[in-house]
Amino acid sequence: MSHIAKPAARHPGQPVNKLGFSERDYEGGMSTLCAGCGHDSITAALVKAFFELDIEPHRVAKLSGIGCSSKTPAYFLSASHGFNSVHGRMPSVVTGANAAERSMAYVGVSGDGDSLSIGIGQFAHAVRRNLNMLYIIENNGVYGLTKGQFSASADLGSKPKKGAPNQLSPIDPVNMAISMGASFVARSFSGDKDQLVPLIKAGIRHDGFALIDVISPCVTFNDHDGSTKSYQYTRDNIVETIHTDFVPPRQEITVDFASGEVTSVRLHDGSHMLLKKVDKAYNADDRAAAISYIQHHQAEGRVVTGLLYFDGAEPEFHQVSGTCQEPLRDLPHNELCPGSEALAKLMKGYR
Amino acid sequence: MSHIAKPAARHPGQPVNKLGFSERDYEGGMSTLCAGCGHDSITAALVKAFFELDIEPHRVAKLSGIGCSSKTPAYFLSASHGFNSVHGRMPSVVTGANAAERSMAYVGVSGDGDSLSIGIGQFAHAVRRNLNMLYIIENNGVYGLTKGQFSASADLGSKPKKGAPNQLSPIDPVNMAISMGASFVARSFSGDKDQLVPLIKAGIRHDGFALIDVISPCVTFNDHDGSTKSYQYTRDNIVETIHTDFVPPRQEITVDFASGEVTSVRLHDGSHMLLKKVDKAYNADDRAAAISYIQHHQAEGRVVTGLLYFDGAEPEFHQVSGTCQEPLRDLPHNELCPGSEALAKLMKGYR
Amino acid sequence: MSGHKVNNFVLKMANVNGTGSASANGLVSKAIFRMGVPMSAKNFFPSNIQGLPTWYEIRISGDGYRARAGQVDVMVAMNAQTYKRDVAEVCSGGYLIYDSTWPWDEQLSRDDVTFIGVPFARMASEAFTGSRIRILMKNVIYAGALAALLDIDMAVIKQLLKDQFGDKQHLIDANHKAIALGYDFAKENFDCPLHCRLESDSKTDGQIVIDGNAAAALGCLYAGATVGAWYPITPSTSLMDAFAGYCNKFRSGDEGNRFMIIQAEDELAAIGMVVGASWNGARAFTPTSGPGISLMSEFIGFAYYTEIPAVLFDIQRVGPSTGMPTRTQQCDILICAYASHGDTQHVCLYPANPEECFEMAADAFDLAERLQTPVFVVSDLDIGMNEWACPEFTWDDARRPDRGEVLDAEQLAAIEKFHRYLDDDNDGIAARSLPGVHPKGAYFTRGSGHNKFGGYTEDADEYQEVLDRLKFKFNEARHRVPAAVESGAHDGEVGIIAYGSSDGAMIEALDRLKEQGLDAAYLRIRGFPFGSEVQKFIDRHEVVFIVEQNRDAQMRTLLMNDLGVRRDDLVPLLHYSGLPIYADFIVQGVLNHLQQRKTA
Amino acid sequence: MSGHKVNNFVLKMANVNGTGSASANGLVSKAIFRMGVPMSAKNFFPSNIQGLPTWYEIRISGDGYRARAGQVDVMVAMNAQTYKRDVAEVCSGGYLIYDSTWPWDEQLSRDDVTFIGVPFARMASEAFTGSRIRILMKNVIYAGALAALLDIDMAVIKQLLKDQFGDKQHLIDANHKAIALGYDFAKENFDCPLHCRLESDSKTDGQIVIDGNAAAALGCLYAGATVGAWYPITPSTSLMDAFAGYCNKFRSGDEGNRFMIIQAEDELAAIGMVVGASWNGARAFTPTSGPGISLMSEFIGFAYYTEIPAVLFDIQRVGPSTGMPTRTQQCDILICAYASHGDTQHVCLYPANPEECFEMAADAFDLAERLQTPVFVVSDLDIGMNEWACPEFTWDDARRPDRGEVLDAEQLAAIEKFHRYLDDDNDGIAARSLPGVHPKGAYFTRGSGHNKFGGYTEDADEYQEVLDRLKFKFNEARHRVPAAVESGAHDGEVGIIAYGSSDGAMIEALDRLKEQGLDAAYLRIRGFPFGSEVQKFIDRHEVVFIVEQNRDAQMRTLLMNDLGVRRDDLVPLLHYSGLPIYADFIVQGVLNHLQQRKTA
Ligand SMILES: Cc1ncc(C[n+]2csc(CCOP(=O)(O)OP(=O)(O)O)c2C)c(N)n1
Ligand SMILES: Cc1ncc(C[n+]2csc(CCOP(=O)(O)OP(=O)(O)O)c2C)c(N)n1
Ligand code: SF4
Ligand code: SF4
Ligand SMILES: [Mg+2]
Ligand SMILES: [Mg+2]
Repeated sequence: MSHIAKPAARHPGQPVNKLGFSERDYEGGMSTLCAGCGHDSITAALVKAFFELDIEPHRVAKLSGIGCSSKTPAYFLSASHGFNSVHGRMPSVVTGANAAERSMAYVGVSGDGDSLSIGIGQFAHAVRRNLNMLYIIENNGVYGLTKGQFSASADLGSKPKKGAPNQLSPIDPVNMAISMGASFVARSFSGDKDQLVPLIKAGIRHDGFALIDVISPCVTFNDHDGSTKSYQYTRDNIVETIHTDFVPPRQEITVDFASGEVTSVRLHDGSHMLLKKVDKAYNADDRAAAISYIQHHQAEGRVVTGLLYFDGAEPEFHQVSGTCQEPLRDLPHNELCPGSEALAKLMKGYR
Repeated sequence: MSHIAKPAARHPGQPVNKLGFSERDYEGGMSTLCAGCGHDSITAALVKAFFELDIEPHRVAKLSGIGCSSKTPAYFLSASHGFNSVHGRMPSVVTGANAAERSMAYVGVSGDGDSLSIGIGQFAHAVRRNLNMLYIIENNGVYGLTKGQFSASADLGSKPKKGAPNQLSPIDPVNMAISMGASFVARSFSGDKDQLVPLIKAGIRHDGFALIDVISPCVTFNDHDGSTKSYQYTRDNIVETIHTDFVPPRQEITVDFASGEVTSVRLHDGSHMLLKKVDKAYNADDRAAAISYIQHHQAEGRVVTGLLYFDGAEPEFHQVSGTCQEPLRDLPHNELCPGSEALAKLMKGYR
Repeated sequence: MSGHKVNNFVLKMANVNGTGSASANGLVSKAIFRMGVPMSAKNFFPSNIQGLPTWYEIRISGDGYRARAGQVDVMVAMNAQTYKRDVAEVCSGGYLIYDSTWPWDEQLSRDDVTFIGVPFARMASEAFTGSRIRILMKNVIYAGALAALLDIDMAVIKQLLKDQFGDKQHLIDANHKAIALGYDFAKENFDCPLHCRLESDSKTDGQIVIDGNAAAALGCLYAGATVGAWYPITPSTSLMDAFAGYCNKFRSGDEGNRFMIIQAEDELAAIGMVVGASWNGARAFTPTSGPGISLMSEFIGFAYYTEIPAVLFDIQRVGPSTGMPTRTQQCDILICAYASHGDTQHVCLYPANPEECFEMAADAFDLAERLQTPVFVVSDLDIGMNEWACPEFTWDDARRPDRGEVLDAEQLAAIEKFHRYLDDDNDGIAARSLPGVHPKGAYFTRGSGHNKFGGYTEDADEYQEVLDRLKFKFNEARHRVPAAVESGAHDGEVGIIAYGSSDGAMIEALDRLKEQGLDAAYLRIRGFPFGSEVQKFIDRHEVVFIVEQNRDAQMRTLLMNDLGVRRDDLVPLLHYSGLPIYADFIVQGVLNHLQQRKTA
Repeated sequence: MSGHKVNNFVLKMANVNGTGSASANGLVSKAIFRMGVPMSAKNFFPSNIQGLPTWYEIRISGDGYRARAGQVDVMVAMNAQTYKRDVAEVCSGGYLIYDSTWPWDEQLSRDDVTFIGVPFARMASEAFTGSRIRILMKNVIYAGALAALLDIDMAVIKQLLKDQFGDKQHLIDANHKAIALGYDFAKENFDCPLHCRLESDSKTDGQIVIDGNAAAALGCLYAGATVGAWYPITPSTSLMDAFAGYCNKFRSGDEGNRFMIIQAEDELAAIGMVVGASWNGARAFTPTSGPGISLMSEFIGFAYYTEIPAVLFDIQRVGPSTGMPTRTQQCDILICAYASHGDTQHVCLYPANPEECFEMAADAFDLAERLQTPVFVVSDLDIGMNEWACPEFTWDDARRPDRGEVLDAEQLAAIEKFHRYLDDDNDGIAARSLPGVHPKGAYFTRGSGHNKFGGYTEDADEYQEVLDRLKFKFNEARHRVPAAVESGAHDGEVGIIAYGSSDGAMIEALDRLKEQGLDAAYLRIRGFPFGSEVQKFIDRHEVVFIVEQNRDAQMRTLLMNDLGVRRDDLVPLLHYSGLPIYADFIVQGVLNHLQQRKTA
């Protein structure tokens, strides 16, 4: 049923991917975010990742809620299907969309406000269902679009531009996702494209729920001294655990496994993740240990990044549901409607 | 403003508490739950705890959402103020009620459906605010009132009465609460009154959010073989960490602290919790360790009970907000309305 | 009661819930039905699981009336807690059957009612062992006694037990034994049959007994719905249970399930899932009740504005708020029509019985996809959860789903450029594309301001242009929803409008009014917005009543708003106690009003 | 433009948001106001934070008209992205001031408009260092140029800067310098003042400039509201910001805060908190906008049924769905009146300007507590976020909050037994008790079926009794809400009904119509349910128009439903582009309709 997308126009000299698309073909409309907003860097990382993944843009659906972060699907992959839902409710829309068509790639973009206050329930339950999607939280500790109120991810003691420091415990989406059974959980930083791009690629290729919580400073409302989500603070306090490289299917893996610090994980489509331990003590396959590690660092103000938990064996949404391989929306009517004879027979049971 | 409640009728021979009330005075209407329902045992524990706490019933507000569990406030403390709100939204109502009147005792009763699916957001944010209340989840792994569907607390592999075993990861309210900054987190079992009653008393006296997740079997829909929330399963797999005793203010503490396995914690009103370590390795003051301990046991099908986390120093809702001591609703009008002169002065600023 | 009531009386069982009475009661009603005698059965159950009073009322009507009769001829009083009101409810000349294991409180007796004592509990405990089985069998024993007292065909009962228990011979045996105990006791001790009794007939040939929720589920199955998302809520839960049952039967196989049922975390998520699935080209639906509609409001407005199909079943229960979850009303008429903030309007269908639940469920998907908008099937507890006798459903194999204006890959390839909200053919509907089908079909869906090309806008004119088309589209919908159906008198002065589950009572009321000399016309509304037939009906009659099962005459508001009818030109007859409306309420209401008019 | 326009023209600034233009624009408008010349200012801003076009429009009207004029006399075009539309918007004979640092594109010029080039950017970069300061000062320079061009009193400007910056002398100096730069440049290069210019007057004596949200917040403060719960949403956010500011000023002290503001996790929680706090005796409120009301629907129905006071501010924005969050409409009239499933009805107040926001905010608490029900203050973005000149607010120190029927400890002690829903005095209202006050006051609040004693019920009659009283109570509310106010002709044939922010345009339209020989009457609705004066007004006029800022004539629906008016007896004039309505829209609408009537 689906068609191979043909790049609209050649850009001579520009590198193209296996499908013949240039990076431009994965770009979107002009951003209307503030100059310097972390979200724009994540947008750029998404463009790069999708380009490198050799995905036909129209086979991607990009969905979001409401917020500055949630606007970004308009700024990447113009040739994909976009969906700007209501505040905090993107996960349910992806759930339905994925139920209808399991073969497309789904990327959801959300904010810390969108996912941790109004949308925390839908976020938690999408995790629980191991919905096959990449879920990006563009985490800036504030509600950008409504002008800088603290969000639920604001750290204890973080200072606002004016007023008193935040006194409520933060809700950490990474912690939540790991403890609620997510199969792929990472944290990154909008300023670290090298780390982010391979994570996005692996997240898309992972068969199940992949969360990347990306610290993404809000230059207008939360990038000052005393903020714990500023560029400066994040750069100063980052602790990388495991660095991920993504190797597409059938591409040779040229890495030295000798040292024992690099492992390779095969994803369902035949691609590989190469996991390089930056902190040798870190294990990405023990939920409790991961949480404990992250919490201990957090208590000291450090931001733990990298692939924090991974389980490639957990059955995703459709596997759990036992759905057929063919996307439900493509099933012909005669496979759905039992017809008049079956009905007549059924009616006998109601006598 | 408040009055001392006088017991309605003496029941000669029945023991009375310091206020002269008998246990009867803390009872409620006839339960309409199924015979044998775990929830009724929790009701009984609440009656006992409030009786022993010497609380005037009318100074207690008992609130709930919707569900079999949420019906129970009608079955205890008839002389208290009851509030059966809408499904999953009890926490917000308590938040408002507590904002208006900080000196009363608030007990919220909820179910696993009420708190972990529709109400998970409000639950999480009540935790985050360290709202001064006792929050009881009567956890049976199913939606009792709508006839037995699995809830989000259903364990992986738990079998329903008919159909396929649950394949989704459970959401553990204890884990959530600990990781989101709750100051008092416990788990208990409806069948273990000895454990439950002191926990309820301490939870009420604790200045901040106290969660008790009580495994409370649903005899009608989830008490069969293969269920992991049945009476039998729970009894067989219980692991107690720390047993709590509650000692009212000014009462002598007669315990041998020599062995080092009992510690005493003073609560704000001068009462004490005596914490007896059943598992010597358990520490109730380390969030990450607690989560790790619980998760490891859970992975092996064991139900960890007792006081699992405690932090008496965390500022509660009103402390964080800097509210005055006098309940807001009792402030006289002249302390609230700045009056005409102030207004006239203020108006100058708007020229 | 004067004279014999053959195939024409009301039998009511008073039980305690959770005691397994449902199967004994179902046995009795099904047996009557299989004897060829029209019947319908209503359950009055409490909002709890076990231990409270519950009633099962069987209306046996040779004339085929399906509404509640408003009186009881034979009461089986199995619940001592409710003896008093159960006795009071029996009509003069009627019967009350009670458990004589314990002595009857003479204070409760009445002269004009015959009391029939059968020692059910004692018989059960003598004949069976085990407390659960004794409780269950006590019920079957009274079914047996009723068989004797009412002259129910024992062969039919036996066949029913066989159908029900299949090869579980020990269950069949136990039930036979219990039936026989009751039957024999009654035969020996009383003058059987009573004045109220049954006689075999053939009036239920070609009929079935089904509840509206199962019927709606079947409609969804036949319409090709593949995604169902829901959050449990009485009285809609059984719709999804039934859908799951049908899917397991007809859509499971080695290659996996050809459906996906998602138990959502709440109603906000359930409707979000429906919106997501419909956007992506599946037929998707959610069943819920009033509180769910309130919670779904934001998303409903989103679907209206972004023009995404969605099918919602509102199985109405008593509001406001949690209200009485196990009682019936038609109180969500307004919210279904206008749910959400901003200027929104929604297409609604109003089934009157299970057969229409089946049809309208299927129609709803066609309408939602054709009109690209949410469509509500506004049913209620009475239709949804009670057992109605109705004609066997049929399906036209030539029928194909109307998927609306959806451009396929070929069409997309052929056009210059795709614009999501451009209405090329001036029918108010803009063609849509499905994600992933063709590169040219990509577009951006947003609930924020958008222009006809699908682009984001904050421009006044561009915004307004889309909003005006939506209004135009809605207006066109009136030609597509099921038309109102008229019956009764053709040239009278009095017209009565009703809809949904009031139909049964209306049909009966029309007959009664006729007996009293009033030949009224009856218009049953089946869809919103309204067709011109509704306006014509109102214009044609001097007095027009509107019968509703809510307090505020909500359908009247829609009529005012949509047709311009003046409020006081419609006389409301409002029944909103939570019990289903009955004919006499309407008859009295009509006659009283006409009387007042005359004297005024 | 023919002749001089003294104190009577429209000045509009076209900027890019996030460039600090707001303070320069505010300086200009405030200066005009302080010169004693009536003005009102409207912001047209995008739904983003930085980098998109934004406009600030100052209506200078010696006659005191506060509505949008619908045309522009002097445009300060600081945003090259929008030059084209900005030029087009200037009326013939008007002026366009642009930044001549860069050459003007002659293609954009018009013969009938005077173009005034000032090298703002160059001047700013020559005079100041640092990129941020240069951007800010560019704006102040144009304020200086305007001072010269429009003859704004420099002394007033200086005083304003002093008031604003207090002892921050370096800021005052920088601003003075920038002002002088613009002023001097204009004086040297152009013939100052222009035909559009200002002249000191005293018409704003006793007036203030304030936005409706701040005014409403002040009303909450004065009413003694202590608990505010909210979830941020444009355009309501500034209401809570203002309330926080006032509380910090007036209600903080050593003994702690005499208020609690809770930033909720979403709107469902915000309204839950309000319900909880009100139940417990505090005055509590939540400000929100359309999407919030949709989400609050379930709880609103709960509060209606359980009879818990609640005050909601709906600062309406453009719907449906997310719509245009920074544009204005009156599109939540229906949802506010009927929010939630089941039979529900809600009291609404419709402020027309900041002074009424102040008053009605205070009234809303009295009504909510008196009637024990949710009360909506239905404002909009135009009122809430724009700067209006209005009479100074006053407060009567003798005014005491009406806390409604609340039994205190003494009263509770004195009565036999307290029953929550017993209406002793037949006013439809049952006395309540507050938790914790007295043992006898304990009762159980539930959204499920309850009887007049407050007990749980599934009994038809008991349920209905309470529901009927609620209807009665609502009906009584019509005597308590603010009455509609009438103005204009007393004995004409034409009546016009409007409400809320349409008032400014209406007042102006009436004058214009009079100039054209039509002396119309004007009724401004201020509350729902409606008082008898509304019915009388409609009856008295042959033609009645209803002016609304929504697509579906939502207030007309309420009028039909509540008063029995026939739809087609009200001629709707509907403006729903998202921009505030203006007089000419009404004038043309009225005249066109009357013309058509004549010829028809
Ligand atoms: C129902 C609803 N409530 C409130 C809003 C207003 N609103 C828009 S975005 C937003 C917060 C966004 O915060 P976040 O998700 O962190 O995104 P950011 O702007 O920080 O990227 C809010 C409260 C809304 N659009 N809808
Ligand atoms: C908005 C809304 N949706 C659905 C329901 C139906 N409902 C009532 S109780 C319940 C689940 C209760 O489960 P739980 O909280 O676990 O309580 P239990 O009965 O198991 O004690 C549901 C879904 C409702 N009352 N309101
Ligand atoms: S306000 Fe903050 S989050 Fe929003 S666009 Fe600007 S920098 Fe980014
Ligand atoms: S259904 Fe389950 S939870 Fe509900 S009352 Fe019965 S046993 Fe308890
Ligand atoms: Mg954010
Ligand atoms: Mg439960």
